[in-house]
Amino acid sequence: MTFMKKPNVRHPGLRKNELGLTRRDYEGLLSTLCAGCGHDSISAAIIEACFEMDLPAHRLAKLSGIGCSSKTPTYFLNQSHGFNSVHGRMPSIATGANLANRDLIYLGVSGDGDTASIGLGQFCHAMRRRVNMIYIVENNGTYGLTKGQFSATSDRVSKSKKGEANLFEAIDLCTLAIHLGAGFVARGFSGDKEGLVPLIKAAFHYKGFAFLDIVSPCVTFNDHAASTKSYDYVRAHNEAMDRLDLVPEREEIIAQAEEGKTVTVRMHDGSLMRLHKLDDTYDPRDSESALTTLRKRYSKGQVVTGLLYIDDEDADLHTLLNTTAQPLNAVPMSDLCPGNAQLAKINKSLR
Amino acid sequence: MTFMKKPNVRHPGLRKNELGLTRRDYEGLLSTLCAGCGHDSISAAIIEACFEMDLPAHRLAKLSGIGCSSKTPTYFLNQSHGFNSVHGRMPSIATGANLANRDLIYLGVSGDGDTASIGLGQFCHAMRRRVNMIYIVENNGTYGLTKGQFSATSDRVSKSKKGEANLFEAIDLCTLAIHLGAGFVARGFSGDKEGLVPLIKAAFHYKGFAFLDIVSPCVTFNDHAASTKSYDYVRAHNEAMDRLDLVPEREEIIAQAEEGKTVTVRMHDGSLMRLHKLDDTYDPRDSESALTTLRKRYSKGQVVTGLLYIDDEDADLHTLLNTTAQPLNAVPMSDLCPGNAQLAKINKSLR
Amino acid sequence: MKRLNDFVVKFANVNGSGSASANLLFAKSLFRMGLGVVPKNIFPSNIQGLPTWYEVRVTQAARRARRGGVDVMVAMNPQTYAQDLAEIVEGGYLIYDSSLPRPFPRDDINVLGIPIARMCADAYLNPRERQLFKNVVYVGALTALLDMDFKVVRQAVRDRFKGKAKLVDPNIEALKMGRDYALKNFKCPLPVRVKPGKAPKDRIMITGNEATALGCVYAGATVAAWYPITPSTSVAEAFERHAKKMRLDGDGARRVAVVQAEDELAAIGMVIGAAWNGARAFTATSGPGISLMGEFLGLAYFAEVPFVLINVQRGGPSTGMPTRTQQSDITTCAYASHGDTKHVLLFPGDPKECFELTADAFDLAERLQTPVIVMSDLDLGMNEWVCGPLEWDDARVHDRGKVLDAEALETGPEFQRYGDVDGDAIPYRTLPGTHPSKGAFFTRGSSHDTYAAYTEDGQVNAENLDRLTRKFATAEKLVPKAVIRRSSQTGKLGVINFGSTQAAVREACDLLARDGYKLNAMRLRAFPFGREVAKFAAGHDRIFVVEQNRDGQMRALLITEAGIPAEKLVSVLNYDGMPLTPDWVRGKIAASIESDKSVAAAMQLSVRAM
Amino acid sequence: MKRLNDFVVKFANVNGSGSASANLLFAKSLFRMGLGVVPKNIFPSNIQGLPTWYEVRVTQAARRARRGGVDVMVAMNPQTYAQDLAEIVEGGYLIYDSSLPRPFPRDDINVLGIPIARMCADAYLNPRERQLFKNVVYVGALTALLDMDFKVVRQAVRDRFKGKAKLVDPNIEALKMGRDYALKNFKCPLPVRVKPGKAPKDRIMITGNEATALGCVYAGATVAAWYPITPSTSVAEAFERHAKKMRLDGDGARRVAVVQAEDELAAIGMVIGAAWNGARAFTATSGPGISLMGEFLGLAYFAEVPFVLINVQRGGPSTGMPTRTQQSDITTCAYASHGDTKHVLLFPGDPKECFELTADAFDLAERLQTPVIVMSDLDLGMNEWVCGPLEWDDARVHDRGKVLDAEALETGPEFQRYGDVDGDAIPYRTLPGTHPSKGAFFTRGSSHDTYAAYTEDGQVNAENLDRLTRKFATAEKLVPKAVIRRSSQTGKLGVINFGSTQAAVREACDLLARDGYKLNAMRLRAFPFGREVAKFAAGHDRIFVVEQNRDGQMRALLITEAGIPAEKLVSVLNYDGMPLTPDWVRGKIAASIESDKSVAAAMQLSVRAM
Ligand SMILES: Cc1ncc(C[n+]2csc(CCOP(=O)(O)OP(=O)(O)O)c2C)c(N)n1
Ligand SMILES: Cc1ncc(C[n+]2csc(CCOP(=O)(O)OP(=O)(O)O)c2C)c(N)n1
Ligand code: SF4
Ligand code: SF4
Ligand SMILES: [Mg+2]
Ligand SMILES: [Mg+2]
Repeated sequence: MTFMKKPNVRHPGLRKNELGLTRRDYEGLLSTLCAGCGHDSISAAIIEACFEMDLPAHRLAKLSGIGCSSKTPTYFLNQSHGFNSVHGRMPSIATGANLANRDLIYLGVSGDGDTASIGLGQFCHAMRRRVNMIYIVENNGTYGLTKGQFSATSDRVSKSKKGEANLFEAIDLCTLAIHLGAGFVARGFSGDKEGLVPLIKAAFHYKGFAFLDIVSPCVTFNDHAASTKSYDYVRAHNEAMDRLDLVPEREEIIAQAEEGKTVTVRMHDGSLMRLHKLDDTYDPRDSESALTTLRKRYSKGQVVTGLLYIDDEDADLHTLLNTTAQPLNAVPMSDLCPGNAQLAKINKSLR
Repeated sequence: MTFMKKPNVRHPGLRKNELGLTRRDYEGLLSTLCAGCGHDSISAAIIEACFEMDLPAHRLAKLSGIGCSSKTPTYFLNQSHGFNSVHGRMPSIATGANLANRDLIYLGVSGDGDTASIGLGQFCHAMRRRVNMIYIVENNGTYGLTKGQFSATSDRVSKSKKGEANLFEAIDLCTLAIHLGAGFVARGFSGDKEGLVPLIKAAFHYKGFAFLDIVSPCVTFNDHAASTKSYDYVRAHNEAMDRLDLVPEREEIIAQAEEGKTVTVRMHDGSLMRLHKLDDTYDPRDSESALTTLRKRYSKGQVVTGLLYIDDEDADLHTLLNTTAQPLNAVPMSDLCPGNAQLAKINKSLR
Repeated sequence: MKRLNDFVVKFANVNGSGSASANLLFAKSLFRMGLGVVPKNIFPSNIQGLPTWYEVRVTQAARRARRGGVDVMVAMNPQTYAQDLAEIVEGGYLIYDSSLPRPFPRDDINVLGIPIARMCADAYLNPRERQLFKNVVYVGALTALLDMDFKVVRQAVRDRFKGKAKLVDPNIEALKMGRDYALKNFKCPLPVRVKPGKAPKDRIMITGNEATALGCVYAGATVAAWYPITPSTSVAEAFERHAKKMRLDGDGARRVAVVQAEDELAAIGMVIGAAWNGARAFTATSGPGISLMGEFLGLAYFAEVPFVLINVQRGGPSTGMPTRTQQSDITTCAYASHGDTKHVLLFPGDPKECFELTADAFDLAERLQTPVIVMSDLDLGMNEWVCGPLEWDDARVHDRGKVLDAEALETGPEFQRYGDVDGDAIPYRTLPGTHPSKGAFFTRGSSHDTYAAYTEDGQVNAENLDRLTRKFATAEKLVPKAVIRRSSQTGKLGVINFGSTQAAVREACDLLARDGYKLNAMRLRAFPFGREVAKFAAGHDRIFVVEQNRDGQMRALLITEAGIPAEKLVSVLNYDGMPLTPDWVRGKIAASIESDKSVAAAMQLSVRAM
Repeated sequence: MKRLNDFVVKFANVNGSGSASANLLFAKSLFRMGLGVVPKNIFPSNIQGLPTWYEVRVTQAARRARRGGVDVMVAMNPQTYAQDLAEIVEGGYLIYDSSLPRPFPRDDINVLGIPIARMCADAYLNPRERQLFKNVVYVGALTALLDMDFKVVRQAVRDRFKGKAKLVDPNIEALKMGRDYALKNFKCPLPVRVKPGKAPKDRIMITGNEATALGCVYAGATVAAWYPITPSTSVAEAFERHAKKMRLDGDGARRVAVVQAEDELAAIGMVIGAAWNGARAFTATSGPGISLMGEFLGLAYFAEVPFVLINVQRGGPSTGMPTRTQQSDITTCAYASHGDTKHVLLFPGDPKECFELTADAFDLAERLQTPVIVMSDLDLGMNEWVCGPLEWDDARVHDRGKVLDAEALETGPEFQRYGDVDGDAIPYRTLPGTHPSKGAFFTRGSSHDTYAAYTEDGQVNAENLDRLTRKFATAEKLVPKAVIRRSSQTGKLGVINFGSTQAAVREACDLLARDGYKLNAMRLRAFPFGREVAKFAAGHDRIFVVEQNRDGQMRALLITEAGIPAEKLVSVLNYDGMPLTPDWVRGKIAASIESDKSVAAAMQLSVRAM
């Protein structure tokens, strides 16, 4: 992606969405990632999803840590504010941003190094706090930006490009997310855009912590034969658990769902999500079943993708804190500063 | 425990262990914790266990973070070196200490604030690395030393002493430990010394990361009626999963185990652990079953205690790193410094 | 020994035994009698069972420093009995619990035994009450011994237990029990005693942390994220308490969000996220927390995110002395983070200033788009201080700094996040969500150009760094000025101090003046230093810099950042963790003046409290 | 333009395209021809597709600084073509890929077009080979144009691909393809060319990080814990590589443990744990990592745990310029952590010193029982430098410091962990597991007495802090001395520098001497400063302090810690992230000398590279 300048001409035939915007309007700067990097496909999927959802991009904030993955917010949604913070600490930035303005959409993008190593604590605690955000890990099992060290999501059987063995078991972020209280947990694969876009859209419709673990091969350091995060490996071992359909609030559901195979979940914004299960032994509304499935499939070497778990509890961090409906950053000072009369009372209580 | 000086007279009748030491020889300084604090009972159990195991105390290193719980290493095993480090970072200190000398026993003591909040990342990664150590969390669901704030292991239904509600779900450290690769996971209760001592002993016999989550009421800030970490609550809801018997290497097993009820595990030091299950729906050698049991029982409000999970893989961090058998801190410099001849070769390769 | 309205009472207790409340009642009653009181709580870093002391200096209204020396010792802790006894001045008084016999190795003091434990054992059945009321009994005795106005004390009890009416009478009973015993057994009042004073009626008694928290409320802070740590915990807790009460919307929902984070890294991260998103946000921490916040402080400096950090300093280094006071984070805070960074620091001198400077800190932070660190300390933060009433000018407009709204973006010139449009080196910022197609930018800690775009052009980055230097020069003009107190226009001797040492230094200067040494005093209130600082130095030959740290950290800053010649600045250093006494300060300065006046010798003066 | 053995070649490439290996081959071949070479890799903070440059100064053997200006530009990157073209000196050479037409807006340079892409497209089928061999082709052309010894180049290829014999011939073929094209189409050699030099045969070419890693190996470090971060990553990676090879026991097991930690807090924690337990341990990091290590550094200072921290500095503040060089962590490292802390810093000036000072650092750390920070930087750490061979004295005894073994505990006096037995303020320590009943103690970051027992006695704690100050004075005597190079015994002008700027400053002094300005030069190698530092300053009126940071951090340290009057010290500051050139240093110093000599003006001199 790196060499060519994007032509500035707009195809007049480019489809427009309800906001009158084209896909191009959802793009960002030209990517500086390696040609073929999985992360670029995820950016493309985010662009696609936002375009299709008629999202007003300036109502979204893009947040990230440090890494190749964390650079990607520069490459989509040019009209959104972005915050490329420090390594592993995006969750706290996102939490604070969300506290200040509950009305925006928060999209966090991180890497497996950023999240599973240095950021593990913050990641867990942001989930536990039910911060209303979408949290994407672009998971390549390696430290791309620092040139290919193993990350904590590298599978034990995976080998480095130079053939070194990985000594430790992988941390499964989806399992962790379900445990720590993420209400929406899915896994995608950057090589499967068709599966990815609906997952991203569903995450946008979810209120609470929506976690997306997206396997995203690093073509430069972790796409070789002995890697379990290579395009080939994931394609060969990908087990899709379901396919999603999102039915916006305004549309009626016409077809009746096939019993046992389709799960319909009403999202907090009123839209409906229909989940066509490809495996009927598990129920994404049951954390126990999701966890068991994850573990069983993993032990067979499978990479399970799809919506793995959804919890329809409506309480996000603001609900728990009982904050006012108005964004805190918009409450006028007159409602915040109690004034001198109140202070006089306080003084009195201190005498 | 605080006011009285311990009398210096030794009861001549005090039982001696095989090293010729009495229980008293395993004690530490006088505790400065609150009278009745659960942590003091854990110290007592550690003393008891070490005495009974004939442990040469100077071959053990006591490590901790910061908190009332982290102070306790001062109150046991006066002949052991101790390291009261900084808040939440004991796991890394322990990892490093272990790397330097694989021949000592490492006993880490932490609190729920120390481990589940600031230390969560290090805790998880130490387990993942299979550091050969015993890691005890003295879990009181509160920040004792900073005067009673909620910790991340406070149950959502628990209330503070002043009656404030806890907003967030508890992090279950045992579940996390099983997921992250701790090979020995148990829960104890400081009010149940009888159950606790065998658990501690078993942890000492285990090679790898042995995790003990010990519920340990804070009498000053979290022992009230609305707390789920009070003595009363835990006594009422304690569900013991098993009782342990440790049979030292040298002794023969005579009695045959009752089928299905007793599990015998050979520890890496050759001793045998016999586990009498009180619940036959779960198998502590099966992580899946342990996790399911933990979740099910917790949702019923039960506090499950006992040995919950044991994995008999023999590989600790040193095995994985293929370090030499000799403690690294004892390798003579002559074996470490390659000398000038070798340097000449290196110089040559740089020309 | 006769001492009217001028003495020190010290209570020696065991912590967790309920003494704090009784001791505060004692101090509060004297305060209400119109006297100056200087209470200091000297407590251990544990929860129960260790020695703790509460010291109250009774004095004229204007004095606010600890005095040192004890005139009346209430020795309730057998563990520290010997040490406590030794502290009493010649001719002073020992009040002790005579329920058990005690030795009295000193014959130069007056001993008043009260069988407190026995009295309580007789009066109460419940062991907890037996313990708790012991404290009230000795206060009761003191009311008689010191000739306190019992009506005032009684009222103080009523106020203390407002809402818990059941507790009022038993407490007053216990007071009376002690009082009656004293009246019956001792010649009351003692020569050491009080009479009502004439202090201004509007004074208040408040801790610095409480005042700081109120400063945050009045500044309109809506997001606070913090992690518990002594001695800063009560800033966040008081903020939450006040904000929860005073910030309710019509539906009972809160116009504030307070989050207890999982650690200090997360706390400051949340605050930066919130501040970036346009909320006024702060965190409060101490010692170790400051060290952990370094990386994020550098990000906020470089990405220019405004927020307030309250640092209630404690004894360092490392975990150090968590329950003792120091001013030893100055270097660390001024330069926190790797690379070339500098931070704005404010140094309040008493709780009233904690309130004011904290409120100012938010304005400064948003005006300058940078973190502002309020440097309090344990003595200031956790002890009760008597000071003038907190005041808020309702006409005051909060300075929200240079934030462009949708209209400004629509009509204004092209938006450059890091451009120096106004010549003050302060750029304009926009908040997320403001405008559909204008004003979006990328905040980052990596090198960037004026459009906030990533650049690896070293020149462009250096220009941005230069602008940050110029912005710091702008800060110099905006921060609160140092307060200068001249004793003499011609004097060549000066003293510089800052923060909580103010009370002791001021009184020491008065003492020194009495001895014939007239020193002009400058109290710093901010870093960067305003011009008045170098100017003050230029006008003096020799200046004592009083600080509570080992390394003379502020002195170093004055030398390098205000350009004051090192040989002028003589360190007067204390780092034993106790609040300074005027007498100690006076002693050190007088000794230095009197001793060899060679600059070389003076520069080595690095001493600490007795 | 004629230039024999004295010119600069610069390669403009795209990263990830395989140019690094070819460019290094070029530099290495010249080095083997007995010339001085100064290669600088100027690379972006990404993995593939962005502009990257490799600059090689060819010079006499003693010169080791970047020169600036480009005589021969090999412009392979269309993105930066215009900028690259502009950099060529008048009369210089442009070598470009003429496969596609290009404009040449300059007529004062010589243009040599080689259809490199076309040649490779013709010669190779595999697209990766087509790309890779382009780099080899231009090196081949240069061998002819610059009159390089082709035998040397060929041998360099063979050595490069030792063990991968299959790659040797294709590379030599590609070299020849370029060489033949040049011989056929241009007048070879150019007036800019080389002839074999007479540099000492024992020189080596090595990066500072490699040398640092070897220093750790030779010091006997057995535990390394680290977290990847540019530009320090290669220290840990090289250490692991060497140690894995040279530290095998009879069973093939390793006498070393290297752990990639989950972050910098864990890395330094592991190192402290290991060091406490008696292993020699180190970590390596950069910028953000340093900030994150603050709390632990304070613990190690106060608890007196010896270890080595390698800080390979990069462009700050915050994430800053991760692939550019700076010396801007000096203040942060000297005072890392809250409270009164001070750390020992070492400043190696070239890779050989990286090796030596790193090895010394372990001895110093264990002798002093404190962390020692080796302050390298990106230029020193990641670029190849030519220097003398690394040497190890086999008779050297590693100084393990004051550690008591079981026998000493048995027979010696009562063990006091923090007592000052020897008057040097360095206490004795014991290792866990040493003795069944003697020598156990509690390591802690909280205030402690000489027995390591917790104390809240402020006096006792202050005494311990005073001992630490005295220990720092002991450090002053043990650290490596500053290196002084006198040009004149009577001169009043001096220059102070440290670290990687050594090469440029030394050459600048020679240039200045030629201009008639004789400056005595002092290169600092450690903090705390030895006595020679203040002495040097005392002997000069005006001293230029050359540093690669914005705030003059070392100058501030010299003023406050060596007591040098501020007005003597004139800052010469560069912070654009590029290695200094002698010419720039000369220019700044000369300009300052020539301009108004008033001290006031000079003090403001704060400039940066063009
Ligand atoms: C505190 C800190 N430590 C280390 C680094 C260096 N660093 C930059 S990116 C990165 C790892 C990125 O890995 P990951 O998050 O998996 O992203 P990827 O590049 O693989 O997409 C590291 C260690 C840093 N920037 N900050
Ligand atoms: C970096 C840092 N932050 C905060 C503190 C303050 N602090 C001391 S103990 C503690 C919490 C202890 O809680 P826990 O680990 O549960 O121990 P407990 O006292 O309950 O046994 C905190 C926050 C600290 N010492 N260091
Ligand atoms: S190094 Fe890997 S993760 Fe980074 S941009 Fe290249 S392919 Fe993507
Ligand atoms: S405060 Fe709680 S945890 Fe701490 S010592 Fe007291 S009872 Fe134990
Ligand atoms: Mg990655
Ligand atoms: Mg706790």
